[in-house]
Amino acid sequence: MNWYDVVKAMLPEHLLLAGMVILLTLEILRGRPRDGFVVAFLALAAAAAAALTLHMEGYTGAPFSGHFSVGPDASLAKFALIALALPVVLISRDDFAETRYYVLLLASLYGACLLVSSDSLPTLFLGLELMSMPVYALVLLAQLRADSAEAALKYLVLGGTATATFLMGVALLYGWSGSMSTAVFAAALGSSDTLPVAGVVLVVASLFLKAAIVPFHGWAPDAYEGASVPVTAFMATIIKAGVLFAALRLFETAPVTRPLVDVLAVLPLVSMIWGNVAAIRQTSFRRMIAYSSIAHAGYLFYALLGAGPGRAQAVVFYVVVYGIMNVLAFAVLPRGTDDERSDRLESLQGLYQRRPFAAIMLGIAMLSLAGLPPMPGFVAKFLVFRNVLAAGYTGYAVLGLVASYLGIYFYLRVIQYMFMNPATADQPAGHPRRLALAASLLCLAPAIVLTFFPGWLLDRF
Amino acid sequence: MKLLTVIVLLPLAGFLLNGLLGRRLGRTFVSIVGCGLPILAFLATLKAVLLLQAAGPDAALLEVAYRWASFGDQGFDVAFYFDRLTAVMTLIITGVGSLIHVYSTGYMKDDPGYARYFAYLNLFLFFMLTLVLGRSLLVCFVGWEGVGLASYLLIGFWFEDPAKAAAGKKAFITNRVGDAGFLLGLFLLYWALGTVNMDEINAAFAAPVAPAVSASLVGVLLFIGATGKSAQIPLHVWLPDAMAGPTPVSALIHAATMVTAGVYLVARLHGIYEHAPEASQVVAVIGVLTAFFAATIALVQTDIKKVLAYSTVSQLGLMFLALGVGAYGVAVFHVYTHAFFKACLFLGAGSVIHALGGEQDIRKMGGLWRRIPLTFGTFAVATAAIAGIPPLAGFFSKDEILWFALASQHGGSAALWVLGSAASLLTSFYMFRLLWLTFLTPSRMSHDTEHHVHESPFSMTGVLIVLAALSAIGGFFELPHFLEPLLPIPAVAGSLEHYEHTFVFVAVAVALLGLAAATFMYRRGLARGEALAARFPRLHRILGGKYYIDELYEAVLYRPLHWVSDRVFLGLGDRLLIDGSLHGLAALTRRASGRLSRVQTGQLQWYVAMAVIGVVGCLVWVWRHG
Amino acid sequence: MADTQLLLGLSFVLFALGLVGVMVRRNALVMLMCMELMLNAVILALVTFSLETATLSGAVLVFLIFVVAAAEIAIAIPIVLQLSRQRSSLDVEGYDRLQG
Amino acid sequence: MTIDQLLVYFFGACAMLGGVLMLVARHPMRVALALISCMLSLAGIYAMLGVHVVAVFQVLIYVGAVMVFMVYVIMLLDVRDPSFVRRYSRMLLPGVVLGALLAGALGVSAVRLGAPAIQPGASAAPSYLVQPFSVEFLREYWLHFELTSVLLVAAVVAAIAIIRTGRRSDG
Amino acid sequence: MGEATWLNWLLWLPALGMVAVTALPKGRDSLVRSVTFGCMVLQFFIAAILYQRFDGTVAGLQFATDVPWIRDWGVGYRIGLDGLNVLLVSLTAFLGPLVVAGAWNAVHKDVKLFHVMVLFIQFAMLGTFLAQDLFLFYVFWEAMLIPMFLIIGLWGGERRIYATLKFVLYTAFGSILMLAALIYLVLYTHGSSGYMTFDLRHLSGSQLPLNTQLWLLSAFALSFAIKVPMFPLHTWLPDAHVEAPTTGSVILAGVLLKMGTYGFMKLGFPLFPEAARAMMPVIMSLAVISIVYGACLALVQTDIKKIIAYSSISHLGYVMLGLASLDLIGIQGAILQMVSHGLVAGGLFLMVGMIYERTHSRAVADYGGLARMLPVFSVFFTILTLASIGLPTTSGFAGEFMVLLGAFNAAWPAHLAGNDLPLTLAVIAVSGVVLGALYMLWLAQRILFGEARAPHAPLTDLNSRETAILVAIVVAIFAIGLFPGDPLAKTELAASEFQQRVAGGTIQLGSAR
Repeated sequence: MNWYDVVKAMLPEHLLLAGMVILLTLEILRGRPRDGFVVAFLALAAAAAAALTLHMEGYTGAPFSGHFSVGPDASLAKFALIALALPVVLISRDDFAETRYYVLLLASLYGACLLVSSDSLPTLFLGLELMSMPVYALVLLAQLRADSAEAALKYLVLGGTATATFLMGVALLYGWSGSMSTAVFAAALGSSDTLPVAGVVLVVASLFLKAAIVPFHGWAPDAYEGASVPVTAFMATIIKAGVLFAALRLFETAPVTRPLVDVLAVLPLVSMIWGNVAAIRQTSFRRMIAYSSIAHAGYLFYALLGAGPGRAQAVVFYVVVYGIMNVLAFAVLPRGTDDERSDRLESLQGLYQRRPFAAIMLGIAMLSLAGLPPMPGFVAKFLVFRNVLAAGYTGYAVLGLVASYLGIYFYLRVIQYMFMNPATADQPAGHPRRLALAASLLCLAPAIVLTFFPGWLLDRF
Repeated sequence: MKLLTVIVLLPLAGFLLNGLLGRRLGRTFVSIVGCGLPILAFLATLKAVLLLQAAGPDAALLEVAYRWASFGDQGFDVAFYFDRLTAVMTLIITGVGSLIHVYSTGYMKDDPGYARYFAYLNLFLFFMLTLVLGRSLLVCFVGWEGVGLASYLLIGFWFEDPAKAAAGKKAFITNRVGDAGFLLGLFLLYWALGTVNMDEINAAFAAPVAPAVSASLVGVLLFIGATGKSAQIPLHVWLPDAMAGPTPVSALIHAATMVTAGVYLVARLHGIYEHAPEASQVVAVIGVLTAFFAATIALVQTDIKKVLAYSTVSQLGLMFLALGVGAYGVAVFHVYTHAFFKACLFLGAGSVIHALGGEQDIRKMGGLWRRIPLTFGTFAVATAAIAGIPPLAGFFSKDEILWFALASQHGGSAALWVLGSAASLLTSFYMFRLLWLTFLTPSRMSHDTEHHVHESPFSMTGVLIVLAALSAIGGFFELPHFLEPLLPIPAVAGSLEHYEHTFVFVAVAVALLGLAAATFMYRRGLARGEALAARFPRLHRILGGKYYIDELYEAVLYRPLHWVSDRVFLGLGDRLLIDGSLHGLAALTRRASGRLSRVQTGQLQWYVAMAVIGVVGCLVWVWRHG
Repeated sequence: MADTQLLLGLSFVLFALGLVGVMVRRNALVMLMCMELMLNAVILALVTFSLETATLSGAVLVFLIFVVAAAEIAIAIPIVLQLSRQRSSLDVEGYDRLQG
Repeated sequence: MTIDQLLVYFFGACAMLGGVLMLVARHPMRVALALISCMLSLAGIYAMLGVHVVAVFQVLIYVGAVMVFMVYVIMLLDVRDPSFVRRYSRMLLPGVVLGALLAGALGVSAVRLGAPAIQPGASAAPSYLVQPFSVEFLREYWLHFELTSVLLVAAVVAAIAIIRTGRRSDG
Repeated sequence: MGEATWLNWLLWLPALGMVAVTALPKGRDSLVRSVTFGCMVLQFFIAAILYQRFDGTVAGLQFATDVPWIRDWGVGYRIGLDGLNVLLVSLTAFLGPLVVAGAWNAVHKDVKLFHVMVLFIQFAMLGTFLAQDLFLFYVFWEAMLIPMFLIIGLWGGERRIYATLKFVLYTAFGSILMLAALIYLVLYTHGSSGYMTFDLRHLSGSQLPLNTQLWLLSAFALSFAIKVPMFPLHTWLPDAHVEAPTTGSVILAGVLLKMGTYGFMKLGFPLFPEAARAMMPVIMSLAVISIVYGACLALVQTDIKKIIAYSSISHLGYVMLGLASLDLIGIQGAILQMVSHGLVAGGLFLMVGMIYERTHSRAVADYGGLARMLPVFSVFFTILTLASIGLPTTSGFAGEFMVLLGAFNAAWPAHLAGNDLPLTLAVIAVSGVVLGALYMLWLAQRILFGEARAPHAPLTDLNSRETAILVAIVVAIFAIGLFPGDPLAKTELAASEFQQRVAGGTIQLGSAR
């Protein structure tokens, strides 16, 4: 065991952990809330920088052979995860002053980073749990809503069920192979035996549940609506990204074969349709985004249909763009004192007149989520469907595209509310906040880069 | 210098000057430009004619202005072509046109749209010259449509009156129907020959190797175009309505020039018709039927201009009769004589209307010969000319038409002759009826009107005199022989060869019979005519209603079109089927959205159950298909 | 000795029983206990497979599951407590304010 | 059939009974007791199979820590809750059916009847004794060991956060 | 400066304009207008220079730029002028300043956003025309939706939200399937040639089996046909036009609709020539149905804008007919007709906007005798009406005539070979000439002639700004109508290449599969 490797390979994680420790120490020592934000932000920034450096260096290392390894791809994914958390932290400041909020956030992020590097199923399991568990608490931390506890319970029970399902799947895979390596999963994909395939199905089902794929999506709309805005942003971006990275880690580059293809295609397809259709009549912004995230989870899992390196490219690019746009949307969302009311879509009416910058940013986010060119969301969608088509699933690709068409309407409806409908009298004033502005600029910059130079990210694979 | 181009462009310059500057620069300027440029064009035409004469009987002047568009090695040139046929037409257009411009300076003196009027008139001349000078059918078509436009503008000149504006629209659209036929013929020719130059078309059809296209089909299609422009059945409906325009316009466009474009076209493309007996037959039959039926309608008209309008339709029918039987030169001859006397008649009518302060109903006229003698004199000469009284111009051309209708080996027949002569008889009758009722019978004018009557200014009467003189002596110019190098005169059936002079007498007799009958009926005024009408009320009503052709079109074409468009296309197609299905899909999606929202019950246990359903379903699926 | 298939069958049945419990029992605490049952079923499967494949990693994972189960309960119980205080009920069917 | 095997069957039957009792018992306390009995039965099985480490920790952690906490909470909340009386949710029938289907589906996929039985203590088998197991655990899996600590810290912070939040929203 | 630089300036000038306008301070509306207008004028001059320097006798792209963009997939920033797009690019650049000038007094709400959107759509339209890369084309193609969505939805009439959603959802649907088809095409080419590229020049070389071609062409055609719009996918157009502000209508009618026909010409037919031949009877039939159907519907409308909107359907039917004829004259005519329709319909919509600004009514029934009240207006309206009808000497005639001539040239051989469908269709198409006159003259007669009446009378006649706009359009109309030779010379080579590629030497027009 090489200690230098242990430190360097896990540097981002270590920095996150250091952040947690410092925060906890501070809480014990002084209990001053303000420090929480600063420390967390610095820890995140350091971790992000570390991940980026590792990626740029092209560092490869496996300090815990067979359990944990780092390559440039993993570092890039970690960088994406941590960097996405930066604006989330920025918009958290006004809602959450407590140190523990940031500790939980960092812990969850730690778990997500673990997923990306895990080489064995126990590591993956721990990463998944470490990522999810703090979020159960985070959902509840939104004291603005009376229903947060309900949302948290729903998330927790379904998450717990998913954990059990995942473990059962791991057990089956383990029973089949006698190994706990993640490679077992990829091997099982090609197997025609029922035991490993059942294991794969159970693992995939648990990932589906964590990523909110129909019919495992029940928790998502309720949890998103019940949680506070920053936590919703966190769930919609980082948790989803983490789950997908976990899936990527499991699937590697192995092709998906016949009976599993249908599982991996039909349920995401149903998700796209379900999410996009159900979102049409929502009146709560967060609930709408929840359904939208259900649909996006569908696209993301669609990307797994394709084989080879294009898979990782598609997933990472999609996750990054989707995450940026979601965070951007939440960053500029006007917030009133009454969370339940300012969450109504109608409160966005006439937003352009009141706060043009916010309206335009939100509009860009919506169009990008809808996947309309020239927004980067289009390139992401393009990548996914290119992979599906390249893998030969023309029918699924066409159906998926048609499903994505269904989603255009409700995104446009948001724009319609903001730009075309007159403002009503009793709307939250929602004055701009500096940190939220910084967060939105933090999202906007990469969005612009990815619009004009998507190759910057794509060529890294 | 490109003489032909100059001839064409002179009136265009007039149009631009008058149209853009006319209102600012005043009436004198407008009059000088408006009349001067057509007169210049006339002079230029004369020069061209001299050049042509020097070049020989079947020579032609050719000027290529520029290439309009090219496709590979083919293309369309804007080129002008001037041979004897063109020369005759151009002279008529610029000559009669100039006269009418001069007349208009008097007639339109007080109209607020004076500049606009002259601009339109010049525009018309421009297009008409393009029509006859154009070498290719395409350039011809430019003029063809253009004169339609000018006609549209001039008919609707007093556009405040919706009826007049509507008449303009009707003229344009009816013409458009014919134009569609013209275009079809043009397309066919271009496909078959790769050219639409008319001289080349004629040559191609005369060539020993026949073009790969049916001459009859082309002939009929082009003739459809001609029926539109020349107001032949079934597209004749627009011409009588076109009298809504100022009277000089009626004289110029709807009597002397534009309406003869169809005749010109057929004569110009005689090469096709010579090889298309079926098409020629169609032309002859349509022509003679038009001549006859229009004449019957003219019998009962009471509007002075309407009578003349139907007479025009009828005369045009006779021209087509001549074309149909292969006597192209004769048809042009009639175009030429008709231009003089019909212009004279219309301008005379204009003078009458001018004198009466706008009154057009002949039942409210009478006894005018004493009050406006100059007008009366010229009108009478022209009436005699159109009726075919020798030795006036109309006599010569009409006589020859009827003769060839009977005797031509290119489709002449007794039936054509009988109908043609009947039309001729009726023409004589209704023209003299007009003359009697307008000028000679005792006055039936209201007191006010009578007080107002005055002779027109010299700018008008002078023109009338010139035209009357031309109507009187124009027939002595043997036009068919002049044109013979271009337009062959058909062979006469052997059995009739020696009876030509006999039929001259028959024709004179017919004209005189008409004169006598009109004199008998209308010498004393309206009474006898009304009595006759009362004896045959149904016939009178049919004639007065112009055979209800307009109503028929309205009922058969326009209303169904409207109904189908409104109810079937818009209501059923657009709204119900297309938009309906789209709205249906949208509603379906919304309902589905509601359903899906209802699945989200908020019940934790149901969510778990959904997940379990998913797991079980996946397991079962994989197991079944594994 | 014992039959692998039988133990595995027991594990599946216990897993299903736990899941059924989550679905059918209205009491939130019972629900949490049923989740524990599911984890126990997984442990049984892992132990069985560890024996069958003669490897240790299954048993190691069991230890991790112990920890995670404890942590999960540690988070779940306060949530349920808070809910029961808010709604003065442990009836999960009543927790349906968020829906649609 | 040896006594060991019989005991395994017996404990298996006990565990199953405990599981079923959890579903039908009315009061949460009874459910907790059923779960405890189920867990103890499973621990028995593990012991019979020779996996003593797991058996011990099953009893220590699960029964000793988790379930005690659970029972404590149940006692804390021992009020007459409607859910004590009406045990079952609307999903009773579909839930049972789905459970049966799931068990069946898993069984069909994974259980091959007639496969060879486990032979614990065979030469290739690893040792489940505490000391060798611990050495192996800490050598090969010390990353996970450390990670569990992070997890537990996070869980503690989460629990505290939830409780604090609840307190504040009350006050 | 290199030649390609000019073209890049042309394309990116509106984008720069967007940035500049965005950077302007709040409330400086007239400054915003001036900057936008200046940008457009500059762009027009660049386009004029490029048009002049474009050499019609040289095959292939001119002023081309080819820079890798997403290297991994072979996507490049590839733009260039060729014979097919040179006229449309010029048209777009020509209409740009007119659109801005036309909206000078019409827009008072959110002026800045409006002009940014106008520049945005200009950018997207030019990009669509210039793109020589399938990916780039698609991006620009779809990018047009967003500004149009806002232009209609923000500054439109009463039912603007319905109309704009209808527009976007209609057009987006077609695009989605096109996306699938284009990815498939690229992947197929990748499979057969071994390297992945979105370069149109390479893609058109791929030999696809007929069945695949048919599927792909159908997907492309759906998207293009919606944009054209062809019957029965046209119902978004009247609503969009009626609800759109003048600017929106002008852009829509002037340029946007040509995207569909351009798409067929640039992508649909040349990429899938065999399928195009096989589908030609269907396309031709739909084109002719559009001609007649549009004209008939225009006949029964009571809203001026709707009449012009339906007339657009009819006129673009001619374009499609010309393209589908696969005859050189027909294709050339189609290109000319696109430009002509852009000018004429654009001009008509501008005029409707001018009168609407004065009276706030678009109902035909509200007007009468404008020729007396607004003589200058009436003159221009008459000229545009006549150009719309296709009177000789106007551009409308040149296009329509050549299209019909081409259709007949193609139809006769088929007729002689025993296939009467093309001939029947061509004859029906000619009847559109009559119908066109019917509805346009009806419109002109109702509003210009008769008893003088209008809401909010007395009205002021056109001011010099409005007159200047219309003079520009009218001059262009007559220039093209009288001297089509010059523009046609620029397109001829490209058109004949198109014809040879699609017709494949032997024209088996209408020969059903």
